[in-house]
Amino acid sequence: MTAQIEILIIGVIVAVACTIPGVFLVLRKMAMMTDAITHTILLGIIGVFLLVHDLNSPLLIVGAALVGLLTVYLVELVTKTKLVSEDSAIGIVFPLLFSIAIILISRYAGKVHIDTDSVLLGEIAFAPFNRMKIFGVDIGAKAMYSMGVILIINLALVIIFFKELKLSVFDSKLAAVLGFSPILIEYGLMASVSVTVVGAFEAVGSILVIAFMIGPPITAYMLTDNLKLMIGLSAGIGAINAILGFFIANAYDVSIAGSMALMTGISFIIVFIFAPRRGLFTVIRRRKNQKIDFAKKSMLFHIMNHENTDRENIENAVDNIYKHLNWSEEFINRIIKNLIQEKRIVVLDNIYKLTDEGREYTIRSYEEIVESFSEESQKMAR
Amino acid sequence: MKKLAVLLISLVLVISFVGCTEKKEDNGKIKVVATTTMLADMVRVIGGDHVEVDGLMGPGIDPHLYKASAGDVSAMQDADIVVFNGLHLEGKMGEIFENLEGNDKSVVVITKGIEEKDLITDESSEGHDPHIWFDVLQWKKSSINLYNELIEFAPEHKDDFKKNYDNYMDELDELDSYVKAQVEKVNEDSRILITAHDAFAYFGKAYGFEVRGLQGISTSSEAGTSDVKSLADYIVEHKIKAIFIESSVPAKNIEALKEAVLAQGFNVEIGGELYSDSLGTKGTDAETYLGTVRANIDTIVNALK
Amino acid sequence: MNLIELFINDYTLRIVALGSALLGMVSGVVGSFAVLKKQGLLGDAVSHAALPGIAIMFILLQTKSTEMFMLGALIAGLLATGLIVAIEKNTHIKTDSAMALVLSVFFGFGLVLLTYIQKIPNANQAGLDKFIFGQASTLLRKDIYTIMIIGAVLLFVIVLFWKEFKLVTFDSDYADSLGISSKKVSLLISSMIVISIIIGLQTVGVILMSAMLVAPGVAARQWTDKLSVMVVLAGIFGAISGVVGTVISSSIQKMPTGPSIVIIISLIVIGSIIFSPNRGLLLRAIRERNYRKNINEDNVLINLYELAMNHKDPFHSHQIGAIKPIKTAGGKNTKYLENVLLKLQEKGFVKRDYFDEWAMTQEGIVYVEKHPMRKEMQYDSTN
Amino acid sequence: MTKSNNYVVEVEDMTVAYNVKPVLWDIDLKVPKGVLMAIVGPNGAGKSTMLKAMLDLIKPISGSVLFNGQSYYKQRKRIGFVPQRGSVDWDFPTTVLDVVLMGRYGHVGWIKRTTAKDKSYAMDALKKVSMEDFAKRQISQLSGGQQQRVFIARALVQDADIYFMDEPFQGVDAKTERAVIEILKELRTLGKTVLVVHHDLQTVKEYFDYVTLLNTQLIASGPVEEVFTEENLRKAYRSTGKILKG
Repeated sequence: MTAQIEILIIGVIVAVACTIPGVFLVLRKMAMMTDAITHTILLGIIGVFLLVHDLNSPLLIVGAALVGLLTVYLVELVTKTKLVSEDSAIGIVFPLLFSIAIILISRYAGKVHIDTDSVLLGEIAFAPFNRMKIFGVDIGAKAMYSMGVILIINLALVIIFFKELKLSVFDSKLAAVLGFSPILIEYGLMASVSVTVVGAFEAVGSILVIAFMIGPPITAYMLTDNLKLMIGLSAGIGAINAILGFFIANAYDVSIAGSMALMTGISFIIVFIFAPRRGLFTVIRRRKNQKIDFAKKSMLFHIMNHENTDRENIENAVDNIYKHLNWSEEFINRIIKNLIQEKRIVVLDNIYKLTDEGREYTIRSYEEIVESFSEESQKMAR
Repeated sequence: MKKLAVLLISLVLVISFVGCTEKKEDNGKIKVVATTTMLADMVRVIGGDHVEVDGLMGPGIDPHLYKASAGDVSAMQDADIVVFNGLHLEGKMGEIFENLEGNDKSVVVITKGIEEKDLITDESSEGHDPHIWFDVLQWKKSSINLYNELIEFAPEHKDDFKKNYDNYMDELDELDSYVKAQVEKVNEDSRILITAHDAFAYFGKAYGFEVRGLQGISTSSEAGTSDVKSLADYIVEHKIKAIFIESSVPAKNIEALKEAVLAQGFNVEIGGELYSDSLGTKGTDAETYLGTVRANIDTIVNALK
Repeated sequence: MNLIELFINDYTLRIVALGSALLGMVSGVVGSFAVLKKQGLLGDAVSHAALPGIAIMFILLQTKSTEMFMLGALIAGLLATGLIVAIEKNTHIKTDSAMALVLSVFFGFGLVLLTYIQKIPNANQAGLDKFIFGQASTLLRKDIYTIMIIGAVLLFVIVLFWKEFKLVTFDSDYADSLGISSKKVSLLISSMIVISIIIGLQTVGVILMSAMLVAPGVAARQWTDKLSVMVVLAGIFGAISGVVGTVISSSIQKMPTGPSIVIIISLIVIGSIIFSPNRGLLLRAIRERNYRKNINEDNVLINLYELAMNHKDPFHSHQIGAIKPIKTAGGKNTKYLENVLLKLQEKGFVKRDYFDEWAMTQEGIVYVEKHPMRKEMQYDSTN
Repeated sequence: MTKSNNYVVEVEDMTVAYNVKPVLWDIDLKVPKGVLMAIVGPNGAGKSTMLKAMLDLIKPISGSVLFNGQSYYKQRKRIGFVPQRGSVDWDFPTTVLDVVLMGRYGHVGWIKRTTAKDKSYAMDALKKVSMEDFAKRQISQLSGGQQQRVFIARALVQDADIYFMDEPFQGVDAKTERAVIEILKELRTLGKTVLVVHHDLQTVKEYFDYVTLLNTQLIASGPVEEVFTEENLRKAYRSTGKILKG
């Protein structure tokens, strides 16, 4: 296996492993927690280093993950007072922890070359050279295994606790009532985030982890509201970003992880513009079409409403109808021409009448509308 | 969804083709990857025509802040020999390189074999200062690591390597005496080197300079007001003529120091820019290790004498 | 006395303390709006997003120039902020996610550019990604002038548009209905936040700036309920932490200035959260204890009855938040109240319904109507 | 077409959609001067959306809104607005008086400060809602009903002719509800027009003289006794296509 292919595999594994907790972070509005953690793990690293005096100790990584959790705990603690909003809490906790780390380095490790980037590899380009050996037999890059394990754990957690996680995302109160401790789920999630961030930091480096964690989920969020689908889509998008990013990096001989992050941005923008339901294009095009479509439907509703009533010959009369819809004559003629062409209405004794097909269509459209807004209101309530 | 994927992929393919670079051919030379510019230079000198050197870090790149590009992967993969500094200069990267030994690659840790007593150690954390290259004799001693590896890897070129190596040794001796001679021009009391970050400790130890830096080695460390103040006091007290900026550290730190000194009614010059973590760029005198050390000592001596 | 001497003798202390104080003041004031608009994390986001701006400037100019780099950083920062707002406005994606995406993608792009620059021969790009990031201890006289001038402009704009800033931050829909465009005003506020962040990056560095944007505002919020006082207090807290942090840094060897300022402002925040009157945790705890002492099953029951009678229906149910058995403002402890209600439910006097609301039972009504306290307790429903 | 003079608000052919979903469908609404009108309909019927679209806070897909025959921008100073109480952060550091003063901002204009006169307007408005004792209070210390009164007072100082109120009775105590409705009735006697998004069907007849029934489409609009019929209500609150046939 060449290094290139291994990088691709690692990239895909990291991307998929990151998106799983990422989906829940996005839905729980805690995306910036990852940013905080990427900073504060320095404290874990320096703290453990001052105890073990060994820059190569695996304990440094344990320290990093623990401080990740500590960060979450402190942010929660501050937020829980209800005196400080969550974003402000993050904005207070992470500079504090990071500052303590800098003070420790400046005071006690001034002559050592220590920072997060140097302790965690942070460079996917070299990940394939970090070999995993069992009894002297080379079985592939270490990152494939470490991130593979994290991926499997994340996957397992999501599958096992899917119901609980879903509830905690959409209705933490209900989750509590039903006996799922939101705190336990919270910390379970955050432990997974913390371990994934540190693990992925090893592989792709610095704050690009954030792109891997948050990018694909919000891109998927533009495409679907279904949680399961969202997880699946994010994983797919993450993998595509990693692969395409890798090729771009190769083509231009630039940073691989950087290109993957850039690709994350590009794929988001493409979806942002072209997404089938929520994309910018669709929205703009729909706005245009909607006006005519809505006009047609309102015309049909109007005709149907007054069909076979005693006011029919006033409301639905060919000469009169524009008065009752308050549209310009020109516009109304266009709509009526359209509707007649589509065989939805006919003129009978100078009165517009629905065809059978037209009537069926009208009822169906109305039901659709009613259904769609009740869906919408349910979503809002959520 | 499918449309999107097709669109994305075609977009990237187009981009990739536009930017495609040609692959280097195999020309039978020994492929060596070196991390820093100093090491690349050493390999070039000793290996001569038999090696093809790929320096991961270009000129002017701070090893602490180096970011790999996609091309570095193939360089690493194709490499026969990997040369790096060690003592955690390359961070985690070094650790990985060390483990490459035996995977059809040879690995040279240039600082290997330097005795503990010659290393500069941080008392509180027991870590070592990796900026070994400013002590010319240590550098000379270290080169043996590369030389041994080269002759082991390609015994057929042993004679050429030996010639190059011996030449290099002579040049380094000459350089050492040049530095020492230059240092003599500076008053013994004035042999004080003040820079932005602590990269010159080995230089100081070897050539009798008192070395002071504003900030620790780690890029994460930060200076305090008292550090600026005490360093300023020190400059005034010892009537130091000049302080130096470094190629890879923002000049602001030294400017602040100068201002602090000026406020005490003493004027300290900014003596020029020193090369700290990398050699100079192509086309300058400091393109090679020899040139860089010369340039540094000239700058220092000119400013301080 | 000693301190004054210290200031007179120590130029660095003077400059750094002055610079940090000024910057603390400006970012405290501007940051108050960031806190209220929940844009507190913009500091860190902009500092990362600035990288491609710097890199592009370098590619264009091929030389290191602090001023041009700051311009590049500013443009990239504004662009990033604009994108964050655009994503938030046009999709259902929340600010935090938009921020995380934009900051990491921008940074990734910056990294791509950096590795591209590494390939340019003869380009001395060393330390490019740290180049514009200053340290508090190395503040220069000219930095102070920069902070003063830009700070004065920012403060002037805030005073000028005070009314609009307040209204838009509080109630943007209403502002629009009055013809005060919340879009324009928000854009102005965000731009000012970004400008102060960029100035801060160059003079004191990322972390200190991130903290200075949020912490003074948060601390000040605890002490006052007036926006004007909050903004002024935030400025004062920012300035105090700047001075105190610098003094500490200058009296202890190897004590980095920026981080020690961060620690001071964090202590101020913690102190404010615990000790401030009205909102503070300490007073809240004391009040809660008093509340528990005064609250009992009877007055909860009577209150629930009175509430229900407001609807002319003794069985009318209420949310727990509506139940206020004693009149002390703010002294509310829902959990405790819930326990009392649960006890009442065991006795069969009240009932929790499907919607999690509480209502009287027949027994409860009988109990209350016979209760001697009821006649005396006139419940004031406005409270 | 009808002459504008008779109506203070005229909505024509207004359609509003979020994404694919139409929220309001081809609304035609005319509001005569001096009425107290309730806008009722089931949840998600688009009541608040209609209010916001009329005030140009949401862009409709089609349709126009005229106030006294003129565009919203020309008539803005004559229009008062009470947003939903839940739409703002009540922990915002400001006092009751400050919030009420905000109602004067439209009159004061950009940059300029509010004057003592504005303040006395604000105090008068607070008196009207019996909140004068709370002028210096922080807004987070208010109960739901008190918050609502503050919002009403803020709209009162706008000194408008047409008032739009979004759910002013949502979650308030009975006393506030009575106080608010007294104020609304007083506004009506002063010849002002008030449109209120309302959700309590039981009180419509008691509080309002005009009513608009809404369920995505306009079901009916007019004097309460004419429009507030069981048949119309059934139309509005039943959500199947059958209602088309009445």
